[in-house]
Amino acid sequence: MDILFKVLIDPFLQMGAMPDLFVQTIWDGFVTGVLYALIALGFVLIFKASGVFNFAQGIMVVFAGLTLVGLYEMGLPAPLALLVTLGVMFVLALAIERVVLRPLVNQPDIILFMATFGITYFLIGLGELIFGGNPKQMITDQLFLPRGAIEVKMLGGFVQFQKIDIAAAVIAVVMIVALAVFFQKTRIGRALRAVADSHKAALSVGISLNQIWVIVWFTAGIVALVTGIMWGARSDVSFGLQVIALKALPVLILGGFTSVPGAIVGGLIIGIGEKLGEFYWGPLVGGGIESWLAYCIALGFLLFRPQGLFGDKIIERI
Amino acid sequence: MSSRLKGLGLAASVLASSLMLGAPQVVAQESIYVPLFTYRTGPFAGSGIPIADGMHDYLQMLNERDGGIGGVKIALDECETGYDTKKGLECYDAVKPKNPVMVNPWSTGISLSLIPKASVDKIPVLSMAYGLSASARGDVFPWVFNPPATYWDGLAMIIRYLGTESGGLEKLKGKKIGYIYFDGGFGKEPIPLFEQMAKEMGFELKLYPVPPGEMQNQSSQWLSVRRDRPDFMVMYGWGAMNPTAIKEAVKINYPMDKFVSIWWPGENDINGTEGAKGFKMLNWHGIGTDYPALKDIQKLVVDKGLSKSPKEKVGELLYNRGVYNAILIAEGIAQAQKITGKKVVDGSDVRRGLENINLDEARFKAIGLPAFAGNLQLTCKDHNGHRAAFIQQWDGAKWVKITDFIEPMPEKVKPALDEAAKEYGEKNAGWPKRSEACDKS
Amino acid sequence: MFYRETGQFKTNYADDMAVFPILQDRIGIGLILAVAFVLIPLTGSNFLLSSVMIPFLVFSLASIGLNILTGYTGLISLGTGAFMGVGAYACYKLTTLFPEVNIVVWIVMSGFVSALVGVLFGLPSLRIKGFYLAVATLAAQFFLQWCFTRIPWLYNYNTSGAIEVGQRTLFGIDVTGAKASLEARYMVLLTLVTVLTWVASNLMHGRIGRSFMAVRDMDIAAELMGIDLLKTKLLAFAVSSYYAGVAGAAMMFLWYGGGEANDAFNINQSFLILFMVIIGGLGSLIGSFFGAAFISMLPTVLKFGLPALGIPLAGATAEHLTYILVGALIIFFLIVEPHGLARLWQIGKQKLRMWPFPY
Amino acid sequence: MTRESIQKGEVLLAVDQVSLSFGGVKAITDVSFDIRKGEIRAIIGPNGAGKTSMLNVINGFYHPQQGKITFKGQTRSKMRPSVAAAQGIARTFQNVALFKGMSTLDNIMSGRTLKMHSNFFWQCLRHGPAMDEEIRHREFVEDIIDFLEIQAIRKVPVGKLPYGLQKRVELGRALAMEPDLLLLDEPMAGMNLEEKEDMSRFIIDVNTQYGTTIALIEHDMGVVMDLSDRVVVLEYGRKLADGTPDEVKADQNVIDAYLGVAH
Repeated sequence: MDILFKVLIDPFLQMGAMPDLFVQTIWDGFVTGVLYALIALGFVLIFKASGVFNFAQGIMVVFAGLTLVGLYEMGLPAPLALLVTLGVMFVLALAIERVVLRPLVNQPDIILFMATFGITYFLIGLGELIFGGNPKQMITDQLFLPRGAIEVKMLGGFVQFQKIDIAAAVIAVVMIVALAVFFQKTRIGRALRAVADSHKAALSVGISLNQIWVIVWFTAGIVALVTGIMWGARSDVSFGLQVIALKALPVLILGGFTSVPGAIVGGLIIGIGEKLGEFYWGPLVGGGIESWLAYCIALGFLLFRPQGLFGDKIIERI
Repeated sequence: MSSRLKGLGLAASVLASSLMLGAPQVVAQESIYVPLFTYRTGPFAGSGIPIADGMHDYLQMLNERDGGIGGVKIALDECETGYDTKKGLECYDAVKPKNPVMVNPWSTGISLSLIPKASVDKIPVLSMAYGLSASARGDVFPWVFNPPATYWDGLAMIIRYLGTESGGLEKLKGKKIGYIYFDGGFGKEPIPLFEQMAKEMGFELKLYPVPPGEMQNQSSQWLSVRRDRPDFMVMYGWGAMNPTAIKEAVKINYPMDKFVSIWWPGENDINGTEGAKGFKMLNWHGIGTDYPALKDIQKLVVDKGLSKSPKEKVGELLYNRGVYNAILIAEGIAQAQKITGKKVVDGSDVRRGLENINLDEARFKAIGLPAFAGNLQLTCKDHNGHRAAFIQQWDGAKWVKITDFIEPMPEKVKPALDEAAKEYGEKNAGWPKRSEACDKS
Repeated sequence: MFYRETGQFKTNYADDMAVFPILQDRIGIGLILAVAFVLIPLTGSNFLLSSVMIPFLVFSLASIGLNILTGYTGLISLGTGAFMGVGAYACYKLTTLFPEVNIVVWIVMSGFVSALVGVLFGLPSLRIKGFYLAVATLAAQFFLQWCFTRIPWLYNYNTSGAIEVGQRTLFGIDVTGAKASLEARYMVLLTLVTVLTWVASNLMHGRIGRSFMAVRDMDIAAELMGIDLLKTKLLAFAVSSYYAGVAGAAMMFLWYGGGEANDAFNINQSFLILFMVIIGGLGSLIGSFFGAAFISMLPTVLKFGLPALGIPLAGATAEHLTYILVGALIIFFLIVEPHGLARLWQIGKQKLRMWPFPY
Repeated sequence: MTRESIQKGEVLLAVDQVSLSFGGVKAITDVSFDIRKGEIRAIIGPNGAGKTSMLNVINGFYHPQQGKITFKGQTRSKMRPSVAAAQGIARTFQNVALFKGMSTLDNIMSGRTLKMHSNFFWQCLRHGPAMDEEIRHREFVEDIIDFLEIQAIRKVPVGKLPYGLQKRVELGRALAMEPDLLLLDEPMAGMNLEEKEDMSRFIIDVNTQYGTTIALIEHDMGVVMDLSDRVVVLEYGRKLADGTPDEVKADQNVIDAYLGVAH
């Protein structure tokens, strides 16, 4: 009975007893979720347009952040460093298209997946070789990102909103809106959607797949850079972030590999879910459950909806 | 098709070259081979790089200034472990045939795997203030050294300090102490002692484990801290865990002067974090370059481009930690030369040398590091010294020493050590009794 | 010109169904076994044994396991590392609880514990497919790894959470513990790998292997032919995890010799083994060996081989270059031959068979 | 229940008022017909008439919302495909569903899976009972290979075979199950005249030599009318007509809806 009480009732009592902490937990989960969603977003873009399960998205986040800070440390002014980093991400997209995707076109999914492992290794080595392996401080001030926190007194306590977290949420929203506009309104965006629906059909109306791939990978690179800046500002830019980037995977299975809204909603569910879980239920089993809770939440969802939250129901045909 | 065959050819040549590894070259006889296991890559590189530079530069400086130790050059060799046990073992196997006089694993994980091998291979393991705490017992672990203090000593010193802060150890009763730790071997080791002290002194212990993959995602741990409001926070962290924890602590407005860490954070981990002023940590050696030996390093090594370290990093906390490690290496070798009368010593000699380390004020002065650290004397029974350390505080730009040396609590630590050493022998069935004779010193 | 099957007629089905129907292949296998069992332990350096051969054998075993699941049955798993861990901890518990039973027996038995856990985490595979399943297996990876730290019973309440490998003997010779010679450990491991490879080959050539492949190639058709999908997939998880478990136990007891175990079975390990399987060749046992050789030896060879060849590289730079090179080689091999090194090997044999004619 | 209990000419399988829909789309509406032991039964109809869905219902792959299936006297509404297979229903597929990574021999051998029982232990050793069994079934499979005249491609991976041969291998795989009821989904689609003649010959031979009951979907009316004993016609998921080829040909509904339209 005692166990049942601790699992089923006590956490909710705690939530009620300290509502400010509850709000804080939700907010922290929300921000973490936004960042997971951003990583997942870059992934979804690539999966939609080129069918590649891009394992390298996580390392692209680190690589982009590292390049930015590294260039700044080498003496470039921040705006210039940002520009050059964008250039680097573009070159990266170009190189990936030319060296990896083009020769591997029409290969089975798992081979392309494997190739992105190759990219991951390559980028780890390259990033550390050029910029060194030590964690770096994100140049938040130079990028005009706010620091400090807003404390709101409420519910008999206080809730703290880090300005950088608010900025992260705002930037994420802006970016998602921008991407949506880009997809809906521009010629390239329409072409992208066409490619996502059917490669062959897109080819037949004269859309260049190679161009599309470069654009998509570059877009994913920009998303990675933004994610890298935001996460870097929260902790540090280091290769340790790579493991956190794996959290984008449960987000993806929750939201579906091809759904942008799915990535966002999935990110929020995972982010908030794991924070609540760790905070209220973690202590019951000794803590640290955050490392696997996200995957189990996703697994639970999958058992009921194997196609993800936003995927279409699969009708098997033969 | 031809490109396929090229691929095959490449694979074949790679395989062929792997077989050539059969015979690693033997280092010239007239030198002492000292391999340094370092990690300049991976998630812990931030801590690993300054340490690696410190160790390397000091020994290199001895080579440049004195022509080595006792007139014999030190053959320095770095092996990259990435803080990964598998790579560490690989490094060990690679250096073993070259007759190293000791190994410095620089990872608790690697140390744990090397401890059983040390006595068989006759290569001493020097795990400076990390590794297995129980290996302080020289009679059980003749080949393993972990001076100047164990993690248990570290904990005891922190608790003693928290006691002084609260106005006496007995005042800790009823207080709440939080322990945020790296959820691996190193962070977990102090827990039993911590729990025991909690029971004896009557304080409440709250555990906040940080899983290795979540080092940079600690907001839930710190939210829990905010909920539990511990009177003090104790941290055993490493790598990217440290800066993240400091940032998160600032975020929840945790009073930084109540936040005490074991000796592993460095300047990099805290520099630039607004609000981190007041953070405290344990340390046992000097910082800065105000020592003749460090000046020599700058002049003879760094300025000559023999170091990988940027000049401004020389003298930083973790750099000097590396230097301290190198001093132990050098002292071990020097003592071995003195005892055996040989110039080129081997692993067995250096084991004896390490057991006879006696770094007193005079000796520190003689090696150009006056008052760099407290005295350290090792014996064949005591491979650790259980030396005192002091608390230093971050003033926003640098570390400031704020206490004298704080003695650990041998009466608490020793029984735990004995128990652990006994258990180790039992679990590792067939653990050999010490057969190495003790030197009279 | 020596590689010809001309004149080797099969007069009964048993001969025709042999794993190596061609005489030259059988001679080749004999030679490889002779080198592995006799030449290497007699002449190989310690470094070759400890840092090249033993890791290679452990990883070969693990990749055979994953290949059975991913290559033969078409289920991608990212939890191999954790299943290896289950084997290691099971073996540790078993040998501390029953120290009188021979350690080799426990290494072999510990695989069954891992198989059981594998079946448990394989249950979702009926409903979840492809990459979705791969991500679901990550749940196994992280959950099990968490158990390895959070359940002190597993590591006998050791304060560091380390596995402590005591001294155990086989026929009076030390095979684990500090005093066990490299040669003894190598021979035990090699024997294990040889026997288990033979068993895997038997399984894959028979009814069970065919039903695995049927599920992989066309699961619906397989089901309509009477192959029970759930049973088959779970069996694949069981067999695969068994191999992973034995590999994990062997890794801790015959290679690492104890230490901080949970970190050794982390997510990177799972990825590495998946690399091995894909680079080596999905659905090919020999490919598992190629893949293990490629991924486990390559970094070692680059790190220690290049300096030995006179190319001076400092530790960290070498490490970075190794990463770059391994990444580039993965992509290179995928482009050259997406079906893995095993396919290259086959093509090579085919050429030899035709030689001197191009086709 | 046993094989002998149903005599030639008796009802082997009865479909009783079956309806199937996906979401709101009705694939089959209230269809009933039967298949008698020993006959060749054709199911025809225009594209989208629900023919393949009907086969999927029969072997348990789709679960109809309404209606019953009676096979060998046992009535069921829902069942797993593997159970249907165990009861003696085999089939081929509209788009070849062979195991592409396996050889012809292994593909056909996999049809024997249900008949192989040696335990896991012997499978691991591949000796003793496991090997005996393997050889026994290999002999059976070799007979099928001879029958279908595909000796030359025994060890070729089926992915590399031309379409016509793949269809033949697929038939072989279904035959290896020694089914009581063989469902053929467009066995001659995409074949040239010669291949069609071969396939027709095999179908008739299977029916006469082994006495296997066959239900087939086919678009080639000439083939259907020549081969089959009885024909059922579906349109938009409903049954339009049922009878001998001659009866169906004469049915006005069928002529209007189907045969009248050039196919």
